Amino acid sequence: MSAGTICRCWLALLILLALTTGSAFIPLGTANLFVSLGIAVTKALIVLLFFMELKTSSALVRVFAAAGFFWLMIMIALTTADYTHRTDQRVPLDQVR
Amino acid sequence: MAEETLGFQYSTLQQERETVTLGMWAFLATEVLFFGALIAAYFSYRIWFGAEFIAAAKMTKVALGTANTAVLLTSSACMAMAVTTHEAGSRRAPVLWLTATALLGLSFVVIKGTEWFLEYQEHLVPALNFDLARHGGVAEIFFIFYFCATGLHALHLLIGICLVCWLAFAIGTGRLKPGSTTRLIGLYWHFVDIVWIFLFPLIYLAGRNG
Amino acid sequence: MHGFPWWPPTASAYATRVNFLFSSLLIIAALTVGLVIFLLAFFATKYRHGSNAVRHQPTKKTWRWEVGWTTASLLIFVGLAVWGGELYVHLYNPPPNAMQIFIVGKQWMWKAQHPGGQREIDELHVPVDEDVRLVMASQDVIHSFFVPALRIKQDVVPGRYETMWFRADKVGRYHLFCAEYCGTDHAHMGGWIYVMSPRDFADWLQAQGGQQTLAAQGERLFRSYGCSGCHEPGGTVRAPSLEGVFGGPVPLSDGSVVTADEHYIRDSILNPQAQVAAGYQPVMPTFAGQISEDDLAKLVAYIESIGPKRSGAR
Amino acid sequence: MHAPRSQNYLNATVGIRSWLLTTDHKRIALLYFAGITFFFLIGGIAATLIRLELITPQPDLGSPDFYNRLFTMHGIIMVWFFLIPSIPTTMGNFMIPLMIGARDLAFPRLNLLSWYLYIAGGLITIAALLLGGVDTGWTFYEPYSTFYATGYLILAVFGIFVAGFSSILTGLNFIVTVHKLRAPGMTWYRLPVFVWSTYATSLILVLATPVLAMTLLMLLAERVLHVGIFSPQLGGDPLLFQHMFWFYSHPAVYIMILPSMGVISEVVPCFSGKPLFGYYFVVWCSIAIAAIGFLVWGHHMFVAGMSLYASLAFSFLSYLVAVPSAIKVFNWVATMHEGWIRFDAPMLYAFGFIGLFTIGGLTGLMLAALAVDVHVTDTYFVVAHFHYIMVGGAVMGFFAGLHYWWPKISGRLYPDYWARFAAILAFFGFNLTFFPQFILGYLGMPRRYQSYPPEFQIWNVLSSAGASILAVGYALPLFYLAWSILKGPRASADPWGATGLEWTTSSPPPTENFPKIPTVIRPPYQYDQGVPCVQSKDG
Repeated sequence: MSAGTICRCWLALLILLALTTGSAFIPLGTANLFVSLGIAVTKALIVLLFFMELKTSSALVRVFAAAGFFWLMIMIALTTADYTHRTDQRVPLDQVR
Repeated sequence: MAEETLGFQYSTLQQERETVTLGMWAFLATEVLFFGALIAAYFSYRIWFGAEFIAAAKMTKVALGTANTAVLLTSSACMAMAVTTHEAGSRRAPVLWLTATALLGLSFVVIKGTEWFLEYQEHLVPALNFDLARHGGVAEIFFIFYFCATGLHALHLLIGICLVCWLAFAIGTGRLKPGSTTRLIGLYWHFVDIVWIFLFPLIYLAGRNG
Repeated sequence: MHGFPWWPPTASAYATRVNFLFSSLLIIAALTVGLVIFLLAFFATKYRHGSNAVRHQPTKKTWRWEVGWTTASLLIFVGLAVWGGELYVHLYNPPPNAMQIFIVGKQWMWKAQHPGGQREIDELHVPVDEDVRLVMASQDVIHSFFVPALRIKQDVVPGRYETMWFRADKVGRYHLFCAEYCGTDHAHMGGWIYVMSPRDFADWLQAQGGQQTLAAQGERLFRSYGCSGCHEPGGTVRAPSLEGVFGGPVPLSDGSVVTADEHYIRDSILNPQAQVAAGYQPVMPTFAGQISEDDLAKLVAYIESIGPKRSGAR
Repeated sequence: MHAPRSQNYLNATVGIRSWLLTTDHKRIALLYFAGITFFFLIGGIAATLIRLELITPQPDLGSPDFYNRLFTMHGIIMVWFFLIPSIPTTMGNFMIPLMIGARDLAFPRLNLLSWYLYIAGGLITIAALLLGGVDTGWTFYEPYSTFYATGYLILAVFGIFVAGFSSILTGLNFIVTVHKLRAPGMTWYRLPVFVWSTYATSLILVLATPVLAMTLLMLLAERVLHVGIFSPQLGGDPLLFQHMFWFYSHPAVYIMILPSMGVISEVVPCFSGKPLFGYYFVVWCSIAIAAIGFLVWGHHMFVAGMSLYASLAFSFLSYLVAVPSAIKVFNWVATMHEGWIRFDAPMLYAFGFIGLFTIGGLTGLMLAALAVDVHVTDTYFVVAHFHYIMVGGAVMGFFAGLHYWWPKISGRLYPDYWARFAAILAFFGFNLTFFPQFILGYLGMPRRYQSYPPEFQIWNVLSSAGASILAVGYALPLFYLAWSILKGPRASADPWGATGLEWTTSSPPPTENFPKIPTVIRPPYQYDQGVPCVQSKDG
């Protein structure tokens, strides 16, 4: 990996950081979450592909790198699927302290 | 992690190199799920509590958080430079880049500590001095998540700083020839960076839009 | 000893349907186990080492068998999932005019409050052939309200209401258990459900003495906690009137709409800032920590009683 | 170079240091054997006391708190310190390098570290249990575990946390080893099914255990700091704890059963003298079980207050995961068709496994049917079901593997007569112990009850009687295997006439496993008319 690539990646990361922080203050409703998560995924991809050299790694290493994220998606998707469909309401129990 | 002597269970250096790389990635997959469990809990509660939970996130220090993100991203770039220059056979350059990485890592911890201190002054630390009457229970849950996530991340970063310092020392004294070790520690460092990349929008940017 | 009991009493139409599903599953399971054991025994005998049974060359086309039994299992399994799910959905759709009983679980007892204000502990008296809906809360840890004869069970999670309904169709005395481990006397947290004929039930209600109805007790609390100061006409602070609210939609200040059910009423008492009715200020203080589960149930019953008239007898 | 027969991994070096500091996967496997046996004994003693207590409807042996501590101890020890490490760390550790033609695992020192973490975690947990015990049950449900439980919960949970890292490192080691250290010619489809299923197990170990670690950390934070994360005092949701706990603990069931399925897939072809029927299907079913196993955890929460739609989805997914298990059973049975079946002890255990696992799996289907689950969940029906899987399945598989590979591990033969007797005894004892519990469950007897209504007594008495037979069945191997080490006849390299690389090296194997790394030329399980064809050639 050349010093130039690293430098370009670094600049891209900082620009994305500025973008994500800026976008957070624009009122877009729930879209804000998805914008900021989208930018986070982009940043993570830059780090993964270039800094962590996945771009030049074997397919096997890439599968290993993806596996953790894939299983995490399963966990988040199925857990939140429960919460988005709950019909009852949350109520605090009597304050213990 | 011997560099020049081949482990008896391997037949080629290439095989050893690929094996340890794979091992590191498998370890990182574990770490993804470790932090991921916390993030899954975050999303569940974000849905469960709705606006109250997001409102609590507004009490975090977005300016310090953004600065810290920049610091950590820069440290990752330095780490990448260290790996590249070390593999090119240089001895001085990687030591300098590693020193920069460690210093940036340390400044991240210092900024983080400042944030924690400010939050302490605002009575936002659960179990220590959280002002339940002022901020409410949901905010306390958010801050429990916040301290768990940033605390564990800082712990990982401290381990990383120790590894980087050791690495700089070993390369500087000439005990470590170019090989897998630098790359593996680099992978770990970048991973800690990625965790922060995801924690940043979830902690600092939630609820800034209104 | 009590002989060999092998089937629990069945005291509702729903329980009969569960029996039918379970029996069908049993038959499928028994057939499958029988087939596997028969094949094992048959092969083990016929093809034992040293027997001179004919062996052909190894079969090459194994995939036909594989596709066959994969498809067969898949189809049967999907059918069973749909069947089990259909019955389960039934549990989540209580009939509209069920008699409503509040249940509070605590370490280690079940407390019940009837609409007429009658209270009992570790026992529950209900009339036969009438829909009964239980609204359950826990004061401490997770408990689970389990009546084997009715084939129903529901965990009671602290911090919210859980509901469950049944319609017993056989007079008798049935076990009531706590099925979720809850500490030292978990095994003793239970008692009996008495399913009674309408007349016996009326007598029993009578014998419990002339308490005020649950709603009337709730009304008294409504005044003693000061709710009426704001929520009734002429109050010092502008707050929504609660008459006719129950069961209907409530527009909230954040634009969403919720149904004013038990959950919402309870939530609004304990955590009023969370869901503020549209057009009102979030000025109501929280009552968390000041009202017990028993009193909450009474308040909910009162607000329900001043809701729109429910059709039919309660 | 011809090493003398007596030179092998057991006597290559001597002294306690040479064992405690060894990096040889075979010696580490033996260290694990010692640990596993110890914890199985402790868990077994707890089980014995539980069954003794339940003979009568009243409390007999002690207070309710004593009983609560007893079943908690039984669960914690058996799940985390026996079942989860049982086959992978012992037979997996010993056999994987031998079966793939490698000299060791990829990271031998990490392997030793895993053992120390396992022992450290185990001792910490035992200490907690001896100091005063834990009364939460092995599931640690919130909010009971944080604000209501008494006892040494923090210490016990910390011990499990430490042992979790042992699991992760073991899984990581296996995955990397299988990927990178296979002998020349050992393609993926020439791997024995045991290697495949241990690989699938390792995937779960690596991907699920960290979630448990985080869940336990949050539990500890909650208990130590007295703040509510999952408990409702601040508005938290106890069900989130259950989600996170079962995301690990349901796949953990597959951690227990998959390696056993692998063992059975070795034993059945060997003693049928036939190739495994549907090798590709069995292999991919292992992977499918590991993958789909992550999607079904919600079936532990059908009555817990989860949303209706989540319940329906989880029920459907639970049926899906049963398909690959069913396929495996059919394939094992089909393997015996037109075989040359021998009835040595490992095969008897395999017969037992297939029967008991089938019953366990089918009752699992009943539990996945939502309306039935509402009635029988948290009753003895569930207890019986998971014992059929974990004891009838996993432990039977453990003994099948132990008897199958014992000559390779120890270099000695055991008395086959006694081994068959123990297998049959364990099978009958097991069924007598756990079948009555299905009936108890449908009758409505809840689990974790020290005292129960008197009409349930007869089935409990039968169950306890069966447990005493089962105990004898499990204790017998201890004696005749110990005898075989001292007095047993020496084993040849391949006493069963089995294929597989592990049988091409001497018994016990030399420290470096193979004098020369073999080249593999055939798929596994190449038997012709009951006689093995050679799977590899030297050089």
